[in-house]
Amino acid sequence: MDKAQIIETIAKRVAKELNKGDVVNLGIGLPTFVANYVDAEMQITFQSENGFVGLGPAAAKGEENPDIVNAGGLPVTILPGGAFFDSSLSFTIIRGGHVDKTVLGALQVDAQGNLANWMIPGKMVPGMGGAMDLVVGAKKVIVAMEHSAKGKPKILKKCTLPLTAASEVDMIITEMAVIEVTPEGLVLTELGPEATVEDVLAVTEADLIISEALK
Amino acid sequence: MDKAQIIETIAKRVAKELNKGDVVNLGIGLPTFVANYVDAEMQITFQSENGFVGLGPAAAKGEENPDIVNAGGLPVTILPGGAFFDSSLSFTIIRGGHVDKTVLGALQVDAQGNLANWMIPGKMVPGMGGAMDLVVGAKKVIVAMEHSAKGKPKILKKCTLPLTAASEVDMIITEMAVIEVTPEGLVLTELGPEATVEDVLAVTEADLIISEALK
Amino acid sequence: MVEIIGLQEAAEMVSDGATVMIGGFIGVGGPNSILEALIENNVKDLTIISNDTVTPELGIGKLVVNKQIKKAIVTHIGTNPETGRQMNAGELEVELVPQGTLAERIRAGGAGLGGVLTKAGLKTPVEEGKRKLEINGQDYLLEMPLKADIALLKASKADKAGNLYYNGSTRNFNPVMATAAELVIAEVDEIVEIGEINPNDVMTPGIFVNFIVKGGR
Amino acid sequence: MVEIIGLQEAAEMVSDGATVMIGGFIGVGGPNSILEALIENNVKDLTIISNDTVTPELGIGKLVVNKQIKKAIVTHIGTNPETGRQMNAGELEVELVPQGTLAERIRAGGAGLGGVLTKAGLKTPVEEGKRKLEINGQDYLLEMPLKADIALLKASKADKAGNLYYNGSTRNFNPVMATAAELVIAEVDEIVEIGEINPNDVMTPGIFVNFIVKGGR
Repeated sequence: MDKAQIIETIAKRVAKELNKGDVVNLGIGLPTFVANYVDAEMQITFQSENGFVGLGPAAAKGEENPDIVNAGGLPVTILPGGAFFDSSLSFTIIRGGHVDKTVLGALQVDAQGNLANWMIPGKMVPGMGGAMDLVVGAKKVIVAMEHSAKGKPKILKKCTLPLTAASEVDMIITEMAVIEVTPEGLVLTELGPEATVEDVLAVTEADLIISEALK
Repeated sequence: MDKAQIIETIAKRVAKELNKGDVVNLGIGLPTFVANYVDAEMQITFQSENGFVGLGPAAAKGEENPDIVNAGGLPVTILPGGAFFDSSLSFTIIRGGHVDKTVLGALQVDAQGNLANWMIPGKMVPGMGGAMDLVVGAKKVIVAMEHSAKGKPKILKKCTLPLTAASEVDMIITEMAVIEVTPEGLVLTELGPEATVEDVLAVTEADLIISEALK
Repeated sequence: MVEIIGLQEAAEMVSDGATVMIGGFIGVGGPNSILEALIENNVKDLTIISNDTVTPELGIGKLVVNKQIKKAIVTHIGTNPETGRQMNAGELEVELVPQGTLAERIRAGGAGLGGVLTKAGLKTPVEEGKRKLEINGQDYLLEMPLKADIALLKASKADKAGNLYYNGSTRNFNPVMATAAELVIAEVDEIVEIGEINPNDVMTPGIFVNFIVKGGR
Repeated sequence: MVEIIGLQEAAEMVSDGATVMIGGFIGVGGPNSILEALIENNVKDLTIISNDTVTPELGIGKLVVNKQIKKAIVTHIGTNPETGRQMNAGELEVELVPQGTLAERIRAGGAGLGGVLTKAGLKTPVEEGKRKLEINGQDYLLEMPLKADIALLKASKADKAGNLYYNGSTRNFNPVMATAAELVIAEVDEIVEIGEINPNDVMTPGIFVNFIVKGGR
């Protein structure tokens, strides 16, 4: 799969996890594409942590409103029925459990559902932005990412990078696999369109329980 | 003095304590009358803890708006430049030190600046409403009350009723006296129009330091 | 995904023994039509969280008179003598909370915070049985978050997405309560189309609201 | 009692070494004209409290490039590589704070609360050196209130009483910052007469605002 196919595969599969009426926060980057695969009758409300619900598509060229941007600072739109608010209410929504699903990328995720996605000490320290609040507060945390980084596993026995939060990840969706985080460990429940169980095991450091359906 | 004269005397004297541009919260009852003695050029902003700044006079008969009431539930008006908000912001203003002066009644006040004004155990328990937040949060706390209750002192060595707050009162204004709360104790700084030092001492249980100006 | 329902339907969502947040300040901004329906239903043993118990003739006050309330978590009961009478007679438990603390406890419940650190109530009966923390040399009371099974709110206007708008001093506790209950029902004076409330001016986003009822103003 | 002043006058109120809260989210809703004037003034050693350090070409980002900032308390520096470079070189101290925690710490500063109790940051580098509290069997971090000498805000509209109104997503940190600084200056796109902002729709009451500046949009 090329990059575009990987993104499409992951985003489409994440979209299936959303239920009618959900309030959803999509992280910057790959997770943003999930919105492309959600149809209107699902009545999903996207939350933008810089201060609104009802996040719509990117603004059309020439129709950008400099006062309406997403959490990445890009010009977007607000859908009918949406509402603007300040950072305090935005994180009341996020931390208070009013977001049904948050979808984020990861540098590493591990068998305990630990997530690392905000710094590589000495190399890259962008900061956590709203990620720590989102991961702690959202009812369901979905990590959406490429399965490995140039063949190097990102799904580990134990994260080695500083954590974003401990034991908060519920599900990992990659182009190769859908993995659920359970008290017994990581359970491989689905395979990507071109992947076999062996392919997945080869680029996953953490132990995987193979679900009955895949046996 | 009859009741009306007592109220007028106290309210007028409290009004003199307000500085240009102050944000002021007036308690229910006697303190409410202070507004009558403040002229517009003082640019005083009155805060109403149920949710607005710019509290104006009582609504005229027939012009009551059921959606605009003061903290006593009575129909009032909002002045130009005022703003409505919720209880959370209202008490951010109050607790956060954004009210310059709060004026409240008291059942008892003592030499340490302790205030009791919300309950008489077993007899009367109206509740504290916003008083505990106001007294803790306002920059200056002025107790405005009749000097004694039917001759029984209300300004005591030590409050016997449950406190509203400890050591928060800055000034006591009655029809007989103006008293400042200082680390050295209560200082009698002014006399009411018909009172002598001896009159005040006769109905005050707490020790009073008589200011130089009155000697 | 908000739904418009009737008063009786709304009232039926409140079960015996439920913990109910009720907006309003001495009845202003209170869901008084829903409360009338609750009186008809005669639901019992409620724990209510509200600013006050209004007057004996209105809203929460009538619930008190009708003995439907087991416990009241409020800031003030002075406007309803019946509340004081039942409290003194041991028929009704009353927890008195400073008004700013009540707002923050509800907000903490809705915002996922572990508690509230305030000076209000220090060295008063309010501090009894509570943890105190010294922070930078100053004492603070630790007050616990409040949540409810159901919040009964009143708004001036709702659009069909459930976005709420409050006029004047009716706002009071309604917006914080909208964040802190499992189920949120708003009685409104007016229901308008989506778009008629400017998204800048929405005071409670519709994501917090489950049901809207046209009230009786 | 709000006063309308010029950009340069506003900039002169920021002294060397001041702690400054600055509204905006990657520059949107940021007081970018006042920040330009600060760059001209070349005020030094600022501690800034803000969501982020924008981009090297705009607002706070330019202050970073111009080395006017000693310490930045922010949630994110990824949009401005110069911030990361100065941090790694030891030229600029950066305290990274989860975004919701930053909003609450500022709010606590403005609301007279002793601190914030949150789960965000538990078991991460954010918890280092901080008190943890167990409340009802769950751990929370105690995060300290933030206050500032001066807050530089951006609003879409101000009336002459200083009441502020924010369009779209420009609101972000501006309203909480308005409550937490000794001196509050708002840059605005438009100054209108009193009454032109409905008192229901005021987002920051004028009592919080000391000065208004007509900005450069």
